[in-house]
Amino acid sequence: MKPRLDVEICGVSFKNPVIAASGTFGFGREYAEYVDLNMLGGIAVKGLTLLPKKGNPPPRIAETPSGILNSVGLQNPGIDYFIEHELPELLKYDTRIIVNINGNTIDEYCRMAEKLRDVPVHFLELNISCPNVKQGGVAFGTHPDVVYDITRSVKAHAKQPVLVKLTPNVTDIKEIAIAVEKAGGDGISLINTVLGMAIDAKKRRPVLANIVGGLSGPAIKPIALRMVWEVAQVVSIPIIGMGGITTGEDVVEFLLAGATAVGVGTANLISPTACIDIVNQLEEYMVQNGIGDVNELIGGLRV
Amino acid sequence: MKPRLDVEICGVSFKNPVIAASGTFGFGREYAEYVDLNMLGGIAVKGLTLLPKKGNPPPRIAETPSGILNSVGLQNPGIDYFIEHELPELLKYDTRIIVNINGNTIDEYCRMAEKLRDVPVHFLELNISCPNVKQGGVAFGTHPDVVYDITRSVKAHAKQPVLVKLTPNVTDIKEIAIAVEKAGGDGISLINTVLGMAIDAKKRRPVLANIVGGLSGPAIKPIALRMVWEVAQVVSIPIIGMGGITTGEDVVEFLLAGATAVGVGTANLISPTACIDIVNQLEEYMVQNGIGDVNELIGGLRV
Amino acid sequence: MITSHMYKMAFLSEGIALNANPGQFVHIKVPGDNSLLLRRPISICDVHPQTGMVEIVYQVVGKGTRILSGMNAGQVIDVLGPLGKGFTISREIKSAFVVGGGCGIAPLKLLMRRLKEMGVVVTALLGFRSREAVYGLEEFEMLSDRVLVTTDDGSLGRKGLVTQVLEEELQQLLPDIMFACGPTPMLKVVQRLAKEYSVPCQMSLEERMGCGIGGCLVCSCAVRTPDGGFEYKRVCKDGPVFWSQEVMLDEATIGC
Amino acid sequence: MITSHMYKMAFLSEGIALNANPGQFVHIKVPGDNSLLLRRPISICDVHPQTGMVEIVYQVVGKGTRILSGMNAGQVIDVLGPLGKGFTISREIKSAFVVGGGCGIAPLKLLMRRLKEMGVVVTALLGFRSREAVYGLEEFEMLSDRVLVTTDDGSLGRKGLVTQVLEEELQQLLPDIMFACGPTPMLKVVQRLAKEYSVPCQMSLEERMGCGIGGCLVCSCAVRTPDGGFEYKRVCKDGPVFWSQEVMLDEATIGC
Ligand SMILES: Cc1cc2nc3c(=O)[nH]c(=O)nc-3n(C[C@H](O)[C@H](O)[C@H](O)COP(=O)(O)OP(=O)(O)OC[C@H]3O[C@@H](n4cnc5c(N)ncnc54)[C@H](O)[C@@H]3O)c2cc1C
Ligand SMILES: Cc1cc2nc3c(=O)[nH]c(=O)nc-3n(C[C@H](O)[C@H](O)[C@H](O)COP(=O)(O)OP(=O)(O)OC[C@H]3O[C@@H](n4cnc5c(N)ncnc54)[C@H](O)[C@@H]3O)c2cc1C
Ligand SMILES: Cc1cc2nc3c(=O)[nH]c(=O)nc-3n(C[C@H](O)[C@H](O)[C@H](O)COP(=O)(O)O)c2cc1C
Ligand SMILES: Cc1cc2nc3c(=O)[nH]c(=O)nc-3n(C[C@H](O)[C@H](O)[C@H](O)COP(=O)(O)O)c2cc1C
Ligand code: FES
Ligand code: FES
Repeated sequence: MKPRLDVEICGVSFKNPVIAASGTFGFGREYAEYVDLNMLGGIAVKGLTLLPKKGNPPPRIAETPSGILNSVGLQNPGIDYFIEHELPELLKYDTRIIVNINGNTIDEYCRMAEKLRDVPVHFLELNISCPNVKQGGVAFGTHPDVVYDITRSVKAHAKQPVLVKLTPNVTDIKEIAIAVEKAGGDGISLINTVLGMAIDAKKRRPVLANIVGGLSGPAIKPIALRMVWEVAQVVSIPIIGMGGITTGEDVVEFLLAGATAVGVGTANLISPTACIDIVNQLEEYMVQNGIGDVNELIGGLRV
Repeated sequence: MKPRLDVEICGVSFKNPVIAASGTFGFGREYAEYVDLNMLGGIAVKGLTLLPKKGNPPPRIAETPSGILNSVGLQNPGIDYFIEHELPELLKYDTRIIVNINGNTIDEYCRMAEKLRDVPVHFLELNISCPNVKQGGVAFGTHPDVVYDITRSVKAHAKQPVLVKLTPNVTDIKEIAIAVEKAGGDGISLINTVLGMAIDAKKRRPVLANIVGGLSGPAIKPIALRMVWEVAQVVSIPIIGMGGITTGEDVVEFLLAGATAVGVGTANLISPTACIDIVNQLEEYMVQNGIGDVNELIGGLRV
Repeated sequence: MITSHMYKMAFLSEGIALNANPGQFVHIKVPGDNSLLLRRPISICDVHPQTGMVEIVYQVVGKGTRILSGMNAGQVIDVLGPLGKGFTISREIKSAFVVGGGCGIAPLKLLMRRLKEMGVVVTALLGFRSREAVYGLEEFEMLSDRVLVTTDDGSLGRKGLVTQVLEEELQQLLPDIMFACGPTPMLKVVQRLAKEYSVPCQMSLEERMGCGIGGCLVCSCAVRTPDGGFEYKRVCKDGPVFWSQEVMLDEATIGC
Repeated sequence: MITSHMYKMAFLSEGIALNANPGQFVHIKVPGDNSLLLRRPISICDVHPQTGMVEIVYQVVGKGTRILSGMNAGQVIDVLGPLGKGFTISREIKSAFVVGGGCGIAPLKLLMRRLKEMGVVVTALLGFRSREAVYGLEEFEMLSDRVLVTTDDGSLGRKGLVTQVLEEELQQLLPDIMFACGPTPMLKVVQRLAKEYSVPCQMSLEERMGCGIGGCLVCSCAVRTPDGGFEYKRVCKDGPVFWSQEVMLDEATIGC
């Protein structure tokens, strides 16, 4: 018997719990050459801003042990361009679309939410955690009060359910997550990248032009799992867990820790078929372990 | 010409900047079978408490991508036993001795500092960052005010220079470091381990009996480098940088970022000769790059 | 490959071959994949001091052992050892039961060789999952006076658990000592039987390890203290072999 | 190994051999060591569509290329490609200068083969560090009408920089087009000369890459926009070959 892979988040059903994470999958188009996008649970598009954004100077990527650092700095064509030119392409596929939005002010987030009201996307994802922009960005995600305000404000403007994407660079992720829930946020995505730095010992320079960047990939999986676990103990809204997932077993670990779905980021940079490979491995794990429904795994850690 | 490897911290000279990090080198004795302890810059002994401590149940270690998680929980024979039975052995070697102390209350730290007043060790290292103890431990290291208080109180009781070892599990490492400096701390050790978790997908259980543990090893090197760099921008007391160092080039990276010396932890678990291998590689790097004095590297990052 | 999941590997190390005691282990760096940091502890199965050859037998359970099983003759391997405290064999011993389960049988070969050299009468009680998992029987037969095999499914020897046979044997005759190595559930029963029948018993434990040399305190096992409490000892340095009456085998201890 | 630091590797991939354009690259997963996540971009040096053989030439600079250089015949390798936008060769072109420096020479072989097939008169200007770093000269001589070699130390050909010779040649005769690949300092001079002498010029750039297929936006290079500003384009998808007048080569761009 084929196991059931579908999960539900805020009343929206996903064919499987695997979502391409924001910033690592473009607007899907480049990946369509390699995989059938219809097979993905969902796609979180590249982080958008109100106006187009150039991003940071290169080099923007460094390799670290079992991880990578990036400092893209939210390069994107702006939300209007996205709605007009990129989204129509994406809408040809039968998958859930999550629009990752980024602002310098609370007002910018709200204006983007307004622009998306009548657009057929499934979720907004408030990125209040990007470490690569100077203004706003990570600062938003580190104070529970600010997180509460931004979530509440955007909720007042948004038509779609709102996921809030949290930064791991905080002392207590639980209080931030609680603020999201109290403010009416519909779900939590975590984790974004961990602030890090790489140095070229030979050139005696930082590898990244931006000096610091965001660490992602398997190296951060233990941190991500811990945060998903911590947050799952204190909120009841769904969690999209991410950070270092490269295999189906990794997905199982995040679901056990309490995530309802997962994001796959860095793995897409290693192999364009990563998301689909992971879905297949998840199904294989379920068959081998006699699990008929993926929902049985969610929060199923035995402690 | 043999390059100069010696560095000075608070007036104490180290023959080289490589220090075995606390908890990964026992009290040195086990390693003496494999390496000449006289060749180490220094040894930070296993974390001590006022009374003996059992530690956490096993399993206490998990392997993660390019990292490990541990949840030893400060198992140690207590400070009195250390002074009486372990220290005399260590004193046979010509290396700097750093005593890592851990308390449940500020008073406990002070009492340990008192006990060490007339004992010939070179530094106290206040571990206010161990994630594996319930009371105190990491909580101490996350609030600048508490960090200030504990540093100031211990300074009033200590005879030796006091290093404060910081946890990376905070929103802003800079404000914590500034608190140490303001309170009269003599130096900063960073980073301790990053809170993480590993799950066994087959058994559907956490790998560690303690559920969560401290992540160390190459996986966290980018985080450690970033924090050393950030802290070096805001304080002028010396920094002992650590987190994921396994090679001589890694040491160079930490020195460039602003550390005066480094700690080597997890690498000792991989190879008992790690510290010495690293000293040799550092020397080789200096020869190859025409650097006559290791002090030239400290803070020498070109940005 | 000696069974579908068990592999045998031999490597040259004079130091280990000359100095190994039964029950000691080697700590092996997994070659190639730098994302796997930790060494893997594997018991010394047998040594040939003349040639410097060391034999290990291991089960493929995860990434590390999978990579080891793909190594080719001639490759170099980074091994620390011999490590730990092995079995203690006193001169007074005349008869012994050697109890092994599954991959816990590996360290018993060298033990039985030494017992034989010392003229001890040895009964080997070996438990396997099924016929396919059985290995090394001829050697064990050569090295002991009697070999009793059980399999969970009865496909070879007696059907059932090795500890059932052990209990029957203890009812017949009490040896001077017992030595045991195997999964925790087996060790628990052996521990109980040793107590009930008052036979001294040494057992080899497993725990996840870091350094393997006693420095990091991660490989703990609970050992009773005179005051009725317990303390954590290091499996790598104080063990892996402990006296059965001192160790506390609780849920937290992982099996092989 | 073809020089002390340069290695040649050939592998079978019909897809790549049949579809590759000069200037395109392959994205190679480093085998074995899972701590190295990223693929390595390497230019396609030559292809043999009949056999499906693809040739690459690379310098050992770090961990990834070191591991590649230790691979043995018969091993399987995980390669994505052909990727990127290669050199554009229009039918109108009659003469071309091909300028290469150091390991930037690799992608020029297939380019010259195609130019030759189209009957273009090609002058190859190749710069090396020294005689020991020179490779593939015979092939370049077969594939072009004239080969001018420079070495930094004068140990082969002219002493000096390849761009000095380029300037002299431009003073003699202007080709319809120039193609260049090499370290950034070289490209900067080529860019300036192309402008001064008004010769259209395509150059192949390098940047650290993630996905290699245009999805992650890490491999940026600054390209002039009509409004006098610039935008970041993707070296992996919009390049690696760009027109010299559009790219801005600043310090941040890393060389080979
Ligand atoms: C003293 C001692 C002797 C041993 N002798 C043998 C032997 O002779 N033959 C044999 O097949 N196995 C033996 N084991 C178990 C063997 O160490 C593990 O099966 C092996 O480490 C698994 O590695 P892996 O990479 O394949 O598994 P993974 O699960 O990928 O390993 C992940 C981590 O967990 C550790 N680990 C996993 N299982 C165990 C375990 N059972 N015990 C300790 N650490 C574990 C690994 O060492 C590694 O650090 C022994 C263990 C100990 C402690
Ligand atoms: C389009 C393109 C074509 C290339 N063609 C060739 C070629 O034909 N022959 C050749 O020798 N080299 C070529 N390079 C450079 C080659 O990619 C690097 O030398 C190689 O990635 C270094 O890997 P490493 O693991 O040995 O080095 P490390 O320094 O250990 O690599 C660390 C990381 O930095 C990246 N990196 C390091 N140097 C470079 C670089 N110069 N360009 C891009 N990424 C880099 C690596 O890919 C890796 O992600 C090309 C680069 C690009 C972008
Ligand atoms: C190159 C790159 C670009 C990213 N851009 C964004 C972004 O625009 N918005 C966002 O919310 N997260 C962004 N992220 C973070 C990822 O979505 C994800 O949260 C993080 O990388 C952890 O998952 P991973 O380890 O699977 O990559 C980016 C990550 C990478 C590697
Ligand atoms: C097994 C283990 C035990 C540790 N015990 C202590 C300790 O007792 N006191 C302390 O301050 N740090 C302790 N640490 C932290 C290390 O000293 C070091 O700060 C950390 O591991 C980062 O360095 P590394 O990546 O080189 O291991 C321990 C780390 C490990 C791995
Ligand atoms: S493994 Fe380090 S003390 Fe046993
Ligand atoms: S490497 Fe991902 S866009 Fe170029």
